[in-house]
Amino acid sequence: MTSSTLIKSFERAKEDNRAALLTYTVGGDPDKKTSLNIFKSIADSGVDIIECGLGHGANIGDGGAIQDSTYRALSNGIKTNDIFEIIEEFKKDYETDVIIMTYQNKIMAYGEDDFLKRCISSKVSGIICVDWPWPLNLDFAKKCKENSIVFIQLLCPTTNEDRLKSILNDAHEVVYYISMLSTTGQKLKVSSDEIKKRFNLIKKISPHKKCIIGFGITADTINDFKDTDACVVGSALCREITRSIDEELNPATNVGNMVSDLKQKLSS
Amino acid sequence: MTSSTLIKSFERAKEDNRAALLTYTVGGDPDKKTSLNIFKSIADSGVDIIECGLGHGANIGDGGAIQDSTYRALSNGIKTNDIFEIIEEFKKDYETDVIIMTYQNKIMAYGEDDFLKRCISSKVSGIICVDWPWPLNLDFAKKCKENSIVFIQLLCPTTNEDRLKSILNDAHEVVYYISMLSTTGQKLKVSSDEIKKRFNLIKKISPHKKCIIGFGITADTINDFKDTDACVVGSALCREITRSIDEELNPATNVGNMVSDLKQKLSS
Amino acid sequence: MKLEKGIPLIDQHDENGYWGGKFGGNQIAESLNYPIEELTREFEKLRNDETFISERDYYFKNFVGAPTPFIKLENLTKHLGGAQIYCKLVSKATGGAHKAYNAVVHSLICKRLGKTYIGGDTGAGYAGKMLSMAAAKFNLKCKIFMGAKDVERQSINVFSMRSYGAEVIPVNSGSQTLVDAVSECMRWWTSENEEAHMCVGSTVGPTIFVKICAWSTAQISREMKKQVMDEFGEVPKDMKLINCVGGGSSAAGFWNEWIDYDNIELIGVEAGGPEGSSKHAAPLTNDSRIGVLHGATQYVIQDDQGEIEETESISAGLDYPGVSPLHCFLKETGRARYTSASDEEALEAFQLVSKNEGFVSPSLEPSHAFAEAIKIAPKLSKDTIIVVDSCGDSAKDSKIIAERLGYKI
Amino acid sequence: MKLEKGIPLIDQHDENGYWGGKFGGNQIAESLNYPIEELTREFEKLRNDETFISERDYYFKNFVGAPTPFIKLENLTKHLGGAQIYCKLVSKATGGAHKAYNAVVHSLICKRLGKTYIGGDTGAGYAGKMLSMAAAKFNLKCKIFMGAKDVERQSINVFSMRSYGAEVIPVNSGSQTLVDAVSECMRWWTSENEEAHMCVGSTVGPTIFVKICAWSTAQISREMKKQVMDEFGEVPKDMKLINCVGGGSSAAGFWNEWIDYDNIELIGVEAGGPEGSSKHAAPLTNDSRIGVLHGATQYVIQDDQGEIEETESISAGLDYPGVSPLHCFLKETGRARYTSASDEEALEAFQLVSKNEGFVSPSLEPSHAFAEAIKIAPKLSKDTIIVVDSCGDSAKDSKIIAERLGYKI
Ligand SMILES: Cc1ncc(COP(=O)(O)O)c(C=O)c1O
Ligand SMILES: Cc1ncc(COP(=O)(O)O)c(C=O)c1O
Repeated sequence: MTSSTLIKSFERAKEDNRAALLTYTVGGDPDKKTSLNIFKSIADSGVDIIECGLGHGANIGDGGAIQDSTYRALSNGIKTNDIFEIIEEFKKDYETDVIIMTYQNKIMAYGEDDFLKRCISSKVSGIICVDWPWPLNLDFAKKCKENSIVFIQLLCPTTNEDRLKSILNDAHEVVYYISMLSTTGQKLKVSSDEIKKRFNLIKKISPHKKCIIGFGITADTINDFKDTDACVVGSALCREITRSIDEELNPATNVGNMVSDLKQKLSS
Repeated sequence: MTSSTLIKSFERAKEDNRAALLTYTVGGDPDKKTSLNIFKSIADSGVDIIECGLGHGANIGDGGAIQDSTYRALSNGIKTNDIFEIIEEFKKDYETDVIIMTYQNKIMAYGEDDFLKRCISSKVSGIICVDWPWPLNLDFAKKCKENSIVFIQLLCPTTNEDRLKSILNDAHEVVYYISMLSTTGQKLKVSSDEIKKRFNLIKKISPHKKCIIGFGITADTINDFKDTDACVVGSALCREITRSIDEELNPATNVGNMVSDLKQKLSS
Repeated sequence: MKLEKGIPLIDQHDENGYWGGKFGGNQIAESLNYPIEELTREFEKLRNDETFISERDYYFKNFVGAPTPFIKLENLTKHLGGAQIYCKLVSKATGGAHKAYNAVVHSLICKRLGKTYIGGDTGAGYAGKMLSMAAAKFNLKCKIFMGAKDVERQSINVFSMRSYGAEVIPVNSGSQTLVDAVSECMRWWTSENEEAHMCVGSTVGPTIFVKICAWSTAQISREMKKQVMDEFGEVPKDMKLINCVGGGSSAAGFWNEWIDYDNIELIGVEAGGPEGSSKHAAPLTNDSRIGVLHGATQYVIQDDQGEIEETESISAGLDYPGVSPLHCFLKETGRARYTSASDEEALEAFQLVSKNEGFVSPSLEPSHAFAEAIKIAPKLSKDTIIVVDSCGDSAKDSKIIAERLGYKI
Repeated sequence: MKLEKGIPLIDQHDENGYWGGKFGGNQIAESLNYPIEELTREFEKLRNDETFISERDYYFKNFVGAPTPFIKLENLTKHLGGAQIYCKLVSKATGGAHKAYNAVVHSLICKRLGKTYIGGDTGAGYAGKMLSMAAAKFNLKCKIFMGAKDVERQSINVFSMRSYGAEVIPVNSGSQTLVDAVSECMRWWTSENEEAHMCVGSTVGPTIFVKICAWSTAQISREMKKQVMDEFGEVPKDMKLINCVGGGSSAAGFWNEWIDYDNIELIGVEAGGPEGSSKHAAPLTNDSRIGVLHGATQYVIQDDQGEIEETESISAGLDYPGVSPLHCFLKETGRARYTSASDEEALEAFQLVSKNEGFVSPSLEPSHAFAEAIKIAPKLSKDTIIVVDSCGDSAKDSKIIAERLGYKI
């Protein structure tokens, strides 16, 4: 059961007395081979869980840095199958959990059942779908569960307490807390303390669910979140990929260095 | 009394068994000196009466050929005084009668009384004012008469019989019959016979008034009108001036030749 | 010179067609005497013909879109902090300006005359566009005369006219602008008046054209009177009606029903042109000399030779060297006050109004009227009602305004 | 899937916001859940609030200019020789199209929500222009998202928006057109929804936006129903209502009051694009696949990867890869029939209508609807009434049309 490995990744970090580190980069950016190398480099640099974006052009949640990555991948002809193949390849050599983050239309276009089948065969641990909110996603979430894939519900600062409780009640082992009202890659506009207050509320309601904190976290702030369950850095990495490509440097190496640095900050 | 010389010009032609020949050209076109030469050349070629246009930019009765002449004169800086000077110069050497054809605003701008004074001093025989219709023109016509200048009333195909009679009743010795509804310089769109029918009606009402026929007459049709009182050729001459200037020929000579030809056609 | 009460302004001329014995008239070629008499006779019949009136009203309502809104400019009033500013949104009439009233009426008259062909002049293209629209609707052949320069710079309007089936004739004489287009249109009518009817685009030209045009635009004040009563319950004691004046058709229509109310001030705003320039299109403000233009006596911008002088204004619609005999008359009798606004003031007024009001985006012509309102409003009390006729929509001027304000278009 | 009688179309969705259990919904990021719930609650209150309704009606009348004319196209009817052709001249609404209804309602809602900032998307610029106008009027800060390509080719509209004080944000992602502008606008709202309100420019987006927009444009059929009764004395037995469909807001409003009348045929015309091309903006006609776009389930022009495909239409307003859930629902229930017209057919229709009618000069969007009317009218009897919604004015398209027809502009 892949879902159990995902939980283990969190627990391993907890044992280290730190939050788990997640990275978000767009699968296939800029091409299949480089993307696989980036994942490997990230894994080698000590990440706990990899979030792999299955980019969508008409997304309504990505900030500029991730949009750039998405358009680069899409215009290089990357298809959904390519993403699965990258993950499949990656998982041949690595234990690191991979979560797919995507938009509903990508899943619909592939076919829900086919999508899940391919998740299993390529050893995807979980799915985040930005524009498939609770409770509309419950049928699909159930299917995920039946296939031992964690469907990760999203929560945010304006999710009121009733709704929070209901979502948590239906949620699988892992949830995702969007730290602020924004798209990805914007400056953190709420204080780390405020975020942790909400995080604690979630944990109070569901002590046994792992809660990933995302949006706006960079090397500057990551240390604030070391005593949470997990946090994601995304846009900063995507920007690094863009920079590396523009300056004809090796994105895998540079992203890897960045991840090492993040990991260290989180551990210190 | 200049007005009596004007009548004499008509009578001389009648004695020749032909209509009097009038030419219309724009005074000062293209400049003072050339314009004077053109008038002299026209007179030398046997014209009976010269109509001298005092051109107005915002005219509402001139066709394209005469407009071209007008704009040439105006843009060369020709002023009303220049026209009077040309006529004055001309009259030093020639007996040929000169009539001014103009628009009301030119007279207003000069001042009615000043205008008449200058007509007298430069020996102008008559005035045609295109946009000063009967009965609005009666006061001014009276002033003309008092100064022995013939104010020439205009008539046209749609002047109904009542109006025709009233106008003729008020008219001085000479009237002008606009042969068709049009601006100057258009093709004759009514038959010569029809024009002569109206001419005869006018003569029936006022046998002693001389009636000039104008608009649309060229070398091709002038012979049709030999048994009337008088006819005017204008646009054809203006066009010849334009052509001569464009081809750098002498307009005075060419216009003179044209007038000789017209005179011959009218006499044969 | 005296204004009579109880008699429509358009009827206060003498037997020769002169207002105040002096302005207007029919200084035309003899060839136009008959059609003008015919038109005068026909119009006198039609304006008393109930079927015709209800036909007119039907098309005013259904095509021109009467009544146009009468609204308070709350934001602008607050911003200026003085008189209350209202606006008659004539720009919502079909085609975006008041020119449609005259076009509809002339088309209806043309049909009554049994003619199937109509011609008209146009400067910026409004009058021509609306005449083409009306002509298409009423199945009339249509010819529009337009200065060659205007054809170039208003090419979009030329295309519109053509798409309505009109023939657009570029006029190459003189300054190649409106003044020449009107002249050429009159020349054309001189030739074609047996078959064709002519529409003059403003309250200018021979008397009957002044009358028909002002009679048509009078719809503006007729409907506004009701709106004023609805809003205030009575005629406000202190009211000022501000209108731009080019030819003067818009102002004549906006004021028509109010002329007998002595307490209502009528303010006409002419085009003052660029600051520092002297080529103003403001014959009334500048006390220019009286002359004859396009068949009528009026104040005309002219040189000492009686030649029309080129004028200069940012607003194509006001760029005309003459002005309606009606306004010459209203000026000399002291009934209306005339002033001018510069290009720069008009532009500023456009910006201030657009930003504050949104729904009201005046073209450059009424922006001149707004400029005057903006000038005087702050000094006036809250009890004063200013009504500006926003007689044109800025759409047609976007390019000019954008360029002037430094936007890249 | 079944249509209910006696229930407004906009209310025939299930608790999750799906019409027919399938189209629409709120496929949005969690961050938008709260503002959408808030807006849904507020709208349900406001639509039953008499003060709000009379406020809406006041602005519809005085600013949008309701009612717009309902007229018979006599010349076109005669020319085609079949069904009687009528036209609802919505193009006479403020700004020249139906987009003003939605803009006014959203601005009023924004104020009621106590928000002072409003943002919206725009393609050709109509929706953005009218939102900017309304925002200026109601004193709201305004931000308009527009594809960078559209900013370039519709620069005049960009200028207008700016002159109303709006901030225009060029969107550089993707195809740099409307689809990306909507995405970016939603992203912006995701960040700013605590302070700001969002207006979606058509009956697309999350359910509540579909509802508000269709509720706003319903004014069209509400006023038209009275006009139809005035004209015919009864609801005609055989009537066909033809409307172009881009997002679908115009058609939804034009049909709203007539949905329960089974004898009235509803015909939607999508953009068929250039003849011979396959990039049609016609998701309903082409039976494209169902997908999620901008938060709602609908027919979407997309490739097998779920990526939105570029569409191609001469009419900027119809150039959208999705279509309102309302129309997906009307199609699947069989209540409305959908077809398409090509660029060429629309152009021809534009010419035929302009030349015959004059007052009606449809923009390229309604020209698609006219194309269908022209196709079917000759085969129908005189007892059939065809009503075309002429929902846009050609002014905005002059340049495109002129170029296509070979005029030099
Ligand atoms: C919007 C607008 N206002 C005013 C005018 C000036 O004409 P008038 O003074 O006759 O109203 C024009 C002329 O084109 C115009 O288009
Ligand atoms: C005139 C006009 N008609 C139709 C449309 C298409 O939108 P909808 O289908 O939402 O009415 C637009 C969009 O901009 C438009 O401007």
